[in-house]
Amino acid sequence: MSFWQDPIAVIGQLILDLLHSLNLPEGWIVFIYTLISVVAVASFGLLLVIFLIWLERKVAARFQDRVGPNRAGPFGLLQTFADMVKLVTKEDVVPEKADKLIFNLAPILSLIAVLLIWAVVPFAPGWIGTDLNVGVLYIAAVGSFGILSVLMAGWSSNNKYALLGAFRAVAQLISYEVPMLLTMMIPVLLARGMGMVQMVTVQDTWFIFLAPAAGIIFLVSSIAEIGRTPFDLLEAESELVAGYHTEYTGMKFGMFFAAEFLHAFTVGVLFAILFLGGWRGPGAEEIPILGMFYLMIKGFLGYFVVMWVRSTLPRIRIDHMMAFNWKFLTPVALALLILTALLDKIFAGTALRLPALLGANLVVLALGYWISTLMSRRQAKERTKFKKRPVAKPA
Amino acid sequence: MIPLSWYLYLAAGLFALGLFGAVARRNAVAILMSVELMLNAVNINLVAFWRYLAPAEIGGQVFAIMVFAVAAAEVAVGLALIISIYRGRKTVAADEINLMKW
Amino acid sequence: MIETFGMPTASLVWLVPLPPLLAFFLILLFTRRNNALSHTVGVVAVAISWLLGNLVFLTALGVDHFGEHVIASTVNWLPLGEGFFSIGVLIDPLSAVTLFFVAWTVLMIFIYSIGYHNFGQPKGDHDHPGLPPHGAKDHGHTVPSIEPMYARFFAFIALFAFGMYTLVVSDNLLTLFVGWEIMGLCSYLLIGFWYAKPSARDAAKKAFMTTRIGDVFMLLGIVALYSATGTLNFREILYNAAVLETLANTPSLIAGLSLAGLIGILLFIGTVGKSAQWPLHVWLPDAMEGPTPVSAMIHAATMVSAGVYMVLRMFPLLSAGWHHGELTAAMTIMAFIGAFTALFAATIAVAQRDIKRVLAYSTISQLGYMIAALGIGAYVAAAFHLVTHAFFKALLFLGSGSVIHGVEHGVLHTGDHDTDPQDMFNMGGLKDKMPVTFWTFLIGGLALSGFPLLTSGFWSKDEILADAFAHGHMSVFIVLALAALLTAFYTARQITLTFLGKPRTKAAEHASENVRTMTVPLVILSVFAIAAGWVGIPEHFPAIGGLLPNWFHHFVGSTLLEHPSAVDFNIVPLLVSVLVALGGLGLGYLVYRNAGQTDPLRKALGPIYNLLENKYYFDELYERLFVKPSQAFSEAFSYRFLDGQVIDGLLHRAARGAMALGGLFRDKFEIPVIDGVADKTADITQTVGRVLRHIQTGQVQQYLLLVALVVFGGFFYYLLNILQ
Amino acid sequence: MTVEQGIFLFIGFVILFSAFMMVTRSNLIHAALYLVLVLFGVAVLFVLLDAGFLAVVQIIVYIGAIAILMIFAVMLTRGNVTGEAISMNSVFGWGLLLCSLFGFALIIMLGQWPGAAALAPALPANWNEVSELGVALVSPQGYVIPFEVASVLLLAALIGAIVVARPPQKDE
Repeated sequence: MSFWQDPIAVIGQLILDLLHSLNLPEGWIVFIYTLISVVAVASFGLLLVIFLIWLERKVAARFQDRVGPNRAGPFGLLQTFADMVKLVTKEDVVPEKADKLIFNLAPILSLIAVLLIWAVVPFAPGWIGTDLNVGVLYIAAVGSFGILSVLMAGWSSNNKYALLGAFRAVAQLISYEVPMLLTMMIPVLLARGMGMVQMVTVQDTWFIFLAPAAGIIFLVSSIAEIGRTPFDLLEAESELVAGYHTEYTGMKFGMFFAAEFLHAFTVGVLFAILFLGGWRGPGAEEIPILGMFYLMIKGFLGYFVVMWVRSTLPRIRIDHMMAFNWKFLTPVALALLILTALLDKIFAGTALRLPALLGANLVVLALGYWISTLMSRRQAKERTKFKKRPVAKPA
Repeated sequence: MIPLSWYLYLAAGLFALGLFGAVARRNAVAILMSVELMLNAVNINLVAFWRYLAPAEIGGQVFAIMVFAVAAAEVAVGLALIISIYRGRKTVAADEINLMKW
Repeated sequence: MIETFGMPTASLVWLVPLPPLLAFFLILLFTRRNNALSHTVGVVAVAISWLLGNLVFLTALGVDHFGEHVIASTVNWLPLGEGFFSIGVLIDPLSAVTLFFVAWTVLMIFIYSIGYHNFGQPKGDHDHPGLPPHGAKDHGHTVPSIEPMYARFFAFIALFAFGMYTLVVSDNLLTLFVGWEIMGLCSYLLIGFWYAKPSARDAAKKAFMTTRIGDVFMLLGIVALYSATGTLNFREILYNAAVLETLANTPSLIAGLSLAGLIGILLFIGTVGKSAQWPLHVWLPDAMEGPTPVSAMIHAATMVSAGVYMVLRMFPLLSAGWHHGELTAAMTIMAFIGAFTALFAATIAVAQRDIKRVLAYSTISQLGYMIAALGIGAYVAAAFHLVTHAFFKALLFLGSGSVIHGVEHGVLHTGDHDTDPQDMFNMGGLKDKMPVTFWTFLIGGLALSGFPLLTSGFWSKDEILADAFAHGHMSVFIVLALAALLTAFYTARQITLTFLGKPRTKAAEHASENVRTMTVPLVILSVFAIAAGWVGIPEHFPAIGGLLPNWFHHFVGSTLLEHPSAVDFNIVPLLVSVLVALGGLGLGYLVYRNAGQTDPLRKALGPIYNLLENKYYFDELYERLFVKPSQAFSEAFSYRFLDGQVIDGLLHRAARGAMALGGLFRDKFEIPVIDGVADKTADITQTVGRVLRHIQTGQVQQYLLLVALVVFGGFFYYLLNILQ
Repeated sequence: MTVEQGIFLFIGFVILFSAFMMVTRSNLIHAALYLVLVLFGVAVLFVLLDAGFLAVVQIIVYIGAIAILMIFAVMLTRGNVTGEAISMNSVFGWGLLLCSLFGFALIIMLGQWPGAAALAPALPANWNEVSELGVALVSPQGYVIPFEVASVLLLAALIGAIVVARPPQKDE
């Protein structure tokens, strides 16, 4: 195993040797080693953000027929560093009546919530912060810190726009967590376990082929979870100024900002792990760094879809958004979960598993779509039943 | 290694604090929170007893999960009641909600 | 373990009955407002059952010596004192072929029902739930209108299918009985589907009550069997020579029968009710009040087949003690009732005008055939006829429904509502109007009358006759041959009157062919009506015997412990069956070739024709014999004497006595003692309450504090004990 | 002192301190956030007790749902958000006395119990908590009936909460 094939393992061994040479008790070695790997993963995530922001600006610019950042550095690569410097040097404003402690804690918690997810991301064979046996559930759990941070930020700002934004955000996040969790359970079912490493190693066929509908629903509800267009109601400028982080300036705003970008990419990576086979690809088992490369490619694929949707669709109305979640995504996800459980059990180990699951997914999606159009048509019909309301006429 | 008693002492303290909150706080939401403290103390005990006395039987964890379910139900209904009361009486102070007396 | 696609087949068998049940609940609870969705749910459900059933059947075909290696699975159901009552599924050769034909006919009937109930047509102007649709005005024409309770029909018939599947796959008499009774309920619901028609209501009640008589005896039989053997599982009783031997040799206390004979007869009475054998046949012709798919369901695929299926299942028990010499008591009774019913119903069928009633009596007659065949021990032949009959009779019923539907179309078109669209004498010449219906009906009719060589009915009927002849049951042979002659005759009569010649009414002139959903099932069933016979051609048959192996005999015969041997070929029964089939058909055609609005037989037969037309006055006889006396008895004895005199008198006396006693108690005991105590108690309570109410502050936390204090008090006491 | 003991002592301190702050703060939002801290600490304890699944569920259910709901309720019943003049009721002195007695009594009793010094035995080999728990929850030999009853209870609570919290409908 040379350094160029698996640098992480080599470095890890080095650190372990170093710790052993210090004659520490075994418990402390494990503790420190885990701490170092967690810090490493977190730093990787934070560094990634810098690149992500640049990438997003470039891609968004292309969608809008512009060039994007192109002055600082080659291809504008250094633009983000310049922005960082600006953010750090800006005045740090804290509103007079704000709840100072919570106000300062919120952005940190927001960033932590995203970084925590990276602890269980399997980058390549053997490259993982910690392989929890409840990995998928863990992702859902740390998501609740994100919600908490939004609520803290909105409330502590002592600003009605921020508070309203936080309310909206929390309602949206909690609602969309339901279909997201349900569809995350489908790969869990298929993999027969919640561990992230196991999730990747069992994907001889990518789960997107076994559960395409679940993949789509997961991606859609994840977009809502990160609050991007068309679900960016939590920071609808025309209605709420800037939502829950209206009062934040400087690096605190930067933290929210970074958390959002990193979260968007995290969604892509999670999508890649749950549905696109994670780091798997030709030769990845032997040369872990290739696996890392594959994972990043797949993650960017998901991230690109998120950006694409963002650049294409307009914002939707809040009641539509809620109705879409509760009346379409959630029932369909539930049906999918039940159906997948049944079919996967029935056809386990047979050649029919793939076609049966694929077919069931498509059927459920089609049925769900059909029923929802029927419902909306009926609603439209009922709406036209009402008498016309009096309209103010010019005198 | 941590002896069992540490967990039990911690849970006892947490329970006493929760009980105090439930008895003494005025705000109804705060009372509910205190009840959650007590439930958590119980959960610590359940899981600790499972781990130390009967790790082969999963019963302790199952009981903890039942407690989760009960807590969720309790908070949902409790908060609904509090909001309903607030709507009617514009207060959530437990000692002002005293119509049910002689 | 037998497997299909890597799954244990037994789990597939468990799943077979479930989709229709689900469909029933889905339709009733959710989709009943939406007709298209409802029938989609229903048809998809039975299609799944059909698929599963056929998968199971095909799997069974692939197993060597399937009779010994059956598909079976049991689960514990009712905990009894020691052990469990287990229920389960069992697919042996007999149930496999039954599953096969049930799956096909049921699916066809479902598809057919879509067209029959006028799906896609407008709503009728005066249609009312509980009445058949009257037609709707559409661009000035009257067109058929959709059934008002369309969705409900599919729900009921799906439940019906569930009952039948349950019955077929069960491995014990109890679940079989459950399926049996579900079908009883469904036939009640479906015969009375148009409940606003008094005749339909009466028919439903009649069917329910009549079959109930049989069911009570059957339940007695089941109980007797359980108490005798301690199990109801087929394989534990019927494939266990020791148990059968014991049952056959244990005398029962009734009429000198052995226990096996008694139980067999009791169970057979159930079949008499369900399969409409004489003397409990009266309900089946009246059941024609229901929609035609129901008739097909009841008469071909499911309910009456269920009766025969049950006796086929119980055949080892019925024949316990039979060593190919003397027939057992149960078998004798079956042979007698079956043969008699076969002839008796065939004679009635000759004089019926209603196209469906002819088929109804024909069904009774054919079931008599099967029962008689079983009675003389021709097990395989009976099963074979059950299968072929299911196909061609389903075909005939659906065909007759198609005819009626076509003529109704004519009735709507001409507006002449006095024409009865079911009366064959109002038809004629429909051959050109409804070609598909004609050809398929013709195939079904030929199969029913046993047209030689080609049709399935010939092979199965011939096998029964050959069996009767070979084993020397000459009386049965002659009666059945006569019945076959009559069968061919009335079939020819029916086809001639309906399809050949010239239209006798305006309505018949304007009849038209039906939609695809109705004709396609007919075509598919007619394929089976012909081809189903080819799997059972005797090996010693001249010329074509042995071209195809006699698969059916080997397959179904292996169900029994002792495989029945094929009978040797004999030319006499063959000649007889060819002769009666062709003769009956020819005669029928000749007589009815030029018939007008009246039956030419009426003149020829005179009073006998009246007798036949009125079904030997059986309904009237039952009315006199059972209904009227029981009414009179209830009126005179139960109501006037028992209720009015004895019970009321006793009650009045008792009441007066109680009043007197009550007065005494009130004055001497209640007022001074009880009231006094009660008042004192109330006073004390009030005083205590006045004191104690001070602790009810209305503040929930103070209560909590008190509770905690009490708990802590107990706790503290305990603590003191520890510390000491 | 091992790592585990260190973590335990730290977390135990956090839990008790936060619980104390929670029951004494008059600012309800702060109280709720301290509650979150307590709940998180308990989750960490679960991890120490090798009950990782419970820890994650604790975070999802308590922090993700219950605590958020509490904060919502506090904000919806506004007026008392930024602190009440009096956060304790009139009998809080009695409560304090009783609860401290209660706590001390518990601690004394635990001190008397010899079993409390037990150390954790090793977990069975090939221990898979999640699948053990899953099987126990749905097997008829395990806890399937309590599990189903709990699901019905949750459904009833859900419907009940909606019915209770709905604003009264006009003219229906």
